[in-house]
Amino acid sequence: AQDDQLTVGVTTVTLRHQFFIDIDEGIKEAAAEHGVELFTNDPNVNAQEQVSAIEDYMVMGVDGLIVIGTDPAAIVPAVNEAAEQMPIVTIDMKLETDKVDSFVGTLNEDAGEQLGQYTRKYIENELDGNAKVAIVSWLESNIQQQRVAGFEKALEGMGNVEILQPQPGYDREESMNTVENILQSNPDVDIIYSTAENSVLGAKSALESARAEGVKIVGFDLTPEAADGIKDGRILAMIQQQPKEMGRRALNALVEKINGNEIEPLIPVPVLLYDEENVDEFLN
Amino acid sequence: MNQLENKISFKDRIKNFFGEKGSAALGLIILFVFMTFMSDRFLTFSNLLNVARQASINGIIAVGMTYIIITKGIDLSAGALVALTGTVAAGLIMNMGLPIMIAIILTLIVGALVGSFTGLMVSKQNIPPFIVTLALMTILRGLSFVYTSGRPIYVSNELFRVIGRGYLGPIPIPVIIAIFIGIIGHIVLKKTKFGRHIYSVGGNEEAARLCGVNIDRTIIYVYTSAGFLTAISGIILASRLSTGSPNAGDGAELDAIAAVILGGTSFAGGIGSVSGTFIGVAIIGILGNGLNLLNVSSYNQMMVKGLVILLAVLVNNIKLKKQNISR
Amino acid sequence: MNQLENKISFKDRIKNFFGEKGSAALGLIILFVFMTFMSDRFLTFSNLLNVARQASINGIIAVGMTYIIITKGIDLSAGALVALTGTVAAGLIMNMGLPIMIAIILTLIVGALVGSFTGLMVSKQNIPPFIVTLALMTILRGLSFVYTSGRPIYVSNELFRVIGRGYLGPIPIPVIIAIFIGIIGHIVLKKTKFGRHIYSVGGNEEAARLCGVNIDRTIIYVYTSAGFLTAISGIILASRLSTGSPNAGDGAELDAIAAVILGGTSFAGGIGSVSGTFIGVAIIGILGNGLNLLNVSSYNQMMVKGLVILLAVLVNNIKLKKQNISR
Amino acid sequence: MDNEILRLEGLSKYFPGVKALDDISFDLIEGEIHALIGENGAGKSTLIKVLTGAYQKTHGKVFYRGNEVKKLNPTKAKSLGISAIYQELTLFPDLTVAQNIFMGNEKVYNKSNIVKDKEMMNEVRKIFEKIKLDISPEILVKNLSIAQQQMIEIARAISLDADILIMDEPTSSISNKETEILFEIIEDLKKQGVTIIYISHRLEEIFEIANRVTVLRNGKKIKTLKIDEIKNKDQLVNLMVGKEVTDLFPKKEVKIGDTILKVQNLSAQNKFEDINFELKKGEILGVGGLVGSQRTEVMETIFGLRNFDNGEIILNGHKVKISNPQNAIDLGLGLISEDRKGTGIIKTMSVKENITLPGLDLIDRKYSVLIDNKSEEIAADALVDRLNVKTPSLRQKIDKLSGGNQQKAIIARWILLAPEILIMDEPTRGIDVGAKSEIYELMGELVAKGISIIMISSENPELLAMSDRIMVMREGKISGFLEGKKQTEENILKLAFGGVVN
Ligand SMILES: Nc1ncnc2c1ncn2[C@@H]1O[C@H](COP(=O)(O)OP(=O)(O)OP(=O)(O)O)[C@@H](O)[C@H]1O
Ligand SMILES: Nc1ncnc2c1ncn2[C@@H]1O[C@H](COP(=O)(O)OP(=O)(O)OP(=O)(O)O)[C@@H](O)[C@H]1O
Ligand SMILES: O[C@@H]1[C@H](O)[C@H](O)CO[C@H]1O
Ligand SMILES: [Mg+2]
Ligand SMILES: [Mg+2]
Repeated sequence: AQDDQLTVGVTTVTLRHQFFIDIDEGIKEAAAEHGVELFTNDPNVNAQEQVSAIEDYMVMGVDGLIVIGTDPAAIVPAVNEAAEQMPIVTIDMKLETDKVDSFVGTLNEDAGEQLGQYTRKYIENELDGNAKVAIVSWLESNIQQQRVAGFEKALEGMGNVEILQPQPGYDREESMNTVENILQSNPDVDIIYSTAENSVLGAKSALESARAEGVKIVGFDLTPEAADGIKDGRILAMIQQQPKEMGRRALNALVEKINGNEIEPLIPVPVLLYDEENVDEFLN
Repeated sequence: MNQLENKISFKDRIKNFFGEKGSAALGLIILFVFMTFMSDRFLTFSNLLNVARQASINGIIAVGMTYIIITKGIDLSAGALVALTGTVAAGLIMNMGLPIMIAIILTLIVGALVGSFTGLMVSKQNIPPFIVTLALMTILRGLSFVYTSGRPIYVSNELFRVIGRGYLGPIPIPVIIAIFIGIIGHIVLKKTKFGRHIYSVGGNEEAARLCGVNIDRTIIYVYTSAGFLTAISGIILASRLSTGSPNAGDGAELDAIAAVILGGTSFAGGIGSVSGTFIGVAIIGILGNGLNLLNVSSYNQMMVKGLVILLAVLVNNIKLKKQNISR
Repeated sequence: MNQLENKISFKDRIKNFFGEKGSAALGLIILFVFMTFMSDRFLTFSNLLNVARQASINGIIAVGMTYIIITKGIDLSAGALVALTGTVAAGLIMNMGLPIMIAIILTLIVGALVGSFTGLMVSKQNIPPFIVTLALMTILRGLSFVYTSGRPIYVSNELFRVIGRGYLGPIPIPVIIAIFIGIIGHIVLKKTKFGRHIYSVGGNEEAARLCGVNIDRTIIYVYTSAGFLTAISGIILASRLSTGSPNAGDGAELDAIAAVILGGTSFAGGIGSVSGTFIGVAIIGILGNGLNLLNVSSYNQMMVKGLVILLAVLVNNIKLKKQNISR
Repeated sequence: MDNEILRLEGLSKYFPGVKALDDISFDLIEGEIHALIGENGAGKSTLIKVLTGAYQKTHGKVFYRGNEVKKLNPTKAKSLGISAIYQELTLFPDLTVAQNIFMGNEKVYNKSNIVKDKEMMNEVRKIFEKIKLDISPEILVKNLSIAQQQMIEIARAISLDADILIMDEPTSSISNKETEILFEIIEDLKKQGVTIIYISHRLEEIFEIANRVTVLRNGKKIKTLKIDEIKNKDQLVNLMVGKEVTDLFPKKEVKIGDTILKVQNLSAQNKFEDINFELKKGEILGVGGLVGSQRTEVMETIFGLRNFDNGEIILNGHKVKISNPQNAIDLGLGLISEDRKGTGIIKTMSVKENITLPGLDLIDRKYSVLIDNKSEEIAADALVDRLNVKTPSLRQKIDKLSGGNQQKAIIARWILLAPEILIMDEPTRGIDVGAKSEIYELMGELVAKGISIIMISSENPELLAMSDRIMVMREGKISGFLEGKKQTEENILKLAFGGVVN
């Protein structure tokens, strides 16, 4: 790299999920536009490795850092230390520190609540206020916990709605097995709330192979496959985040900051709620 | 003398049965009865088929794992190979447009080749299988990600979906495949020269060599078969999910190993059976199903799973101790 | 004749050295030279200390893992115990308001107790360590999640943070702790009765029993020490992260095992050394740091990591083969 | 009055299906050398394992100096001053000689856990000097030969300063020279007041050192005799077997045919060089020499287990390449190894499976791939019968048999294959007289059928009686052949020690 070229270190959560791959692509695109040299680290959900990566970046002396947190607290000391040397922008997960320069991303509890409100209306209008709701999530992640919390908040006070204990669903297979089993234990389940991409798709596979027609899915992270699901009525509604956009905005903001300009501490990237009304917009 | 012989060999048989897999059977029965009491949804035809279908993928991998562990080996790369073969199958069908059968055959070959590579490293290079497959675990996973650029490959082909989702009469096709493989796996182990050689390699490699057993070849064949079987699982899973995902099969090796050991196969080598393994597979399958049926919360599920495995082996050991004179 | 004696024992020593860890040392040197050429950021004092600090947690766990593997055991629960002890320490300080020293001592006791439980299961109950610790892996992880309700516990206490983030002169405190533990671990293994008994249990358990070695006690002590050391790692990590996180330490056991085996300790038991293990720890540490410095893409990192481990063991074996008579 | 140090009353030990010890009463007098003899499987090793706490007794009482010992385990036994050299080696291959000798008994700085390596090393050197053993205490045990390892076991037992020392077939894998040294040691120990239980199948040894002899048969005690009450070997044999045994070496004359195997200039670096010999059809070629003379290595090389640098192997006039045992077996060779536990039995397998392993291709198949159970059982059963292997069933795990019966099962393995050449390395090691004569008889039958045998043996009487020719090795070279009248014990020793026979 030439001396005048900016270098930016990125440490993501994992590059094994579509969502983060999309963020990564957004970052890359924006970096190319700015002529920034990128370093990318994938700790695969391990906070300790993420801390090591941040330390490595400090040793390397990069000009700025993008952090997509693996843990809202655990990486804070390393982030704070790095913040003394360079500007930092975080994406997706809000960290428990005020030392970073900006957060770019979804407000997950709000988004969960938004989807919950949608679901609430569906229950009131279509199911006469009676419903059994199952949740498939990966509660080891703080973000997924927020989505569950927001959703449950929206359904609060509905007397005839039973919400089952959240059941595990990290990858597609586990989610599929979980939903198949839920269908066995609660054949009368009406709605399955899947809090992320893999749990949505796993639930969809399970419903398809069990031919459970009445059960509807709501969830996060629209993919073309999930959009198909909306079209054929299995999926009621999806929250779509804009991961690529997050990546672009984060890098843009970071470059601004490195160049000495002020940036907003909170750059929310709005989520979109898709249902059968507007899903074609996504597909186009 | 003849009487003595009969008496002993009967007692012997009982002991062998209980020692190796009897208590796994006992564990299974306890779990089964417990679940029947706890949930009225458990003991239904449709739920049992559901469990069987979910367990089938583990069952198929566990047959190969049984062979491997009898030879004192281990395979930590099985889960990653599930991902690799699943994505390869999906890629061949969707990106290359190959006919299903050709895609499947090529995928099985990939599985077998990976297995024989492992076998080569273990036998000819004499590297501990734990290390070879630990390394392969990340290599194969990495390959799957590189191959798919991290994006799952969605398979729209209806014929392909039948493998994982179809039925023959009331029985899910994966269950039929798993049972078929279980039976073949059992016969090969107990009734063929290859099977005898597997036991001999695990029991005393040096003595087996002296008896003209080709140790290296036996080990290579064992891992090759295991790779082949894992590829079958990879294809079934991809079909079940209609997707070849580089994340698939995460932790599948641990489930398979747990099933094999629960079933009475020993890490010390030379001892084990496919029938025992299937009991272990059933335990693990029912456990997962049961925890969902009972609506146990996510964090508690982790603890319960571990505890049940520990208990199952403990029950096993208490029985063993009683029979053992001393040690 | 005295000459012959000396000759053999000298040759023996060389052979031992190369056989067990010499080639790991060779691998380390190659990696080191390679990295120095590839990145001018690698060979700086600050980066080397950085690597050492990152490797220290693995190093401490790996000392206990070395003991365990010498006795033919394995510990898959180390990573989960890192999480449990980290969250317990954080909880005792933040939720219970205990003084740091008390919290640390209690946490170390928790680690040792978990270890002795493992040891009891392995020795008195005779359950394969792979199974005991596989079960414990999910049990302990589940416990950490239940204990924290899934929320990491942030530790604001400055004194506590010093353990993982402080320095003594230019040297990070975790590095000092790791080196200290490495030296003690080495001495205990090579120069004490306990160490001798560890080798004997792994080398020939039956013979050790007949020699009057208390097998069960040795095994229990080994796992207890390992649990204790893992708790130290858990505390250091929690301090480094200022957080007790139930997700911490994920996969830590695999890194430790890889380091131990790279360092020439054998799964077959009875062979191994702490010094070899530290070479393995260094290889793994430099590898992780190097791949980041060289900006190798995520998917390729997986493959490279696996390949390097495989290569390191292969190099080892080629050397070994040359010395061997045949096979 | 003699001081009784140990007494057993009504001692029994049952294994599933086997009464290994049945109501044994036995007493041991301080300072005596008490020999324990009996056929293979009579219960000798079991008895001593009960005494050292390695096995728990089923019934009966053990008294030490008049007091009953309730819970006997290895630690307890050690504290009573009981130590043992077991029939199976109990060493740690990856530890040094010194570490092995002091295992479980390490010298430490007062009460600490830190070991005094230097001191232990010196101690070992002293012991080795006493027993004329020339091995470095720092060498790893895995680099020693079986015989050397056996000597390490002996050294360890001595180092314990035991009051009661039990030796289970200590001489079965060492040479005459070493046996002599051992006997000197035993005499020394006796003078120091140590009580010794001595187990051996070599009856002449018993007359040489024992004060009293106890005979076991089928787990029962038959008799205890003072040595001067015994008239001759035959009397002991009759007590052991329960019937008259005559003709210990029943070899019949067999017509010797043409050369079948020719080994030319075989050399392997640092092992052996210039090995040249021939083997004829129907011949028994004995191979003698001191332990460490590389007899085993030469034969293992011929069998494809080891690499060599130079030389040729010519079989039936054709030069052959044998790179692994599979090749050797295909060419009609068989090898019974000297290390029964290490390279002989497969302990996780049954007697039947152990017998048929190399010969599975000779067993009938169903659907051309499945091993036919019946046919396998018939084959194994016939051999068990023929060799008189004592086992409760064909399905018994082989490690549950006594040492001698394991050996017979291993021999059965090769007989099933009907090889042209059978290499037998110490074939009667640890085998009782009855079984020995059965094995000799069998060897006679085999050669009568035209099979050729190479027999490595450290027992000269056996070599002399069975061999048509004797090849003697010394330090990796052939030092000579003995034929006809030249076959004498003296000549074997001469060649073994580097002398010349003319
Ligand atoms: N662990 C065991 N389990 C079952 N049976 C056993 C076991 N150990 C020994 N036996 C049986 O007990 C009997 C006595 O065996 P033991 O080894 O004491 O004989 P031995 O007199 O030492 O014979 P040898 O001269 O062949 O060494 C045999 O029938 C043997 O098969
Ligand atoms: N002085 C020595 N020091 C170390 N190792 C030795 C020594 N002498 C021999 N050995 C080892 O012992 C082995 C010799 O084999 P072994 O004693 O089995 O020969 P053998 O002639 O077959 O004797 P045996 O009659 O016991 O079978 C070799 O592996 C060699 O490395
Ligand atoms: O916001 C992201 C995505 O929704 C992803 O699918 C799972 O992890 C969360 O952090
Ligand atoms: Mg015996
Ligand atoms: Mg020999």
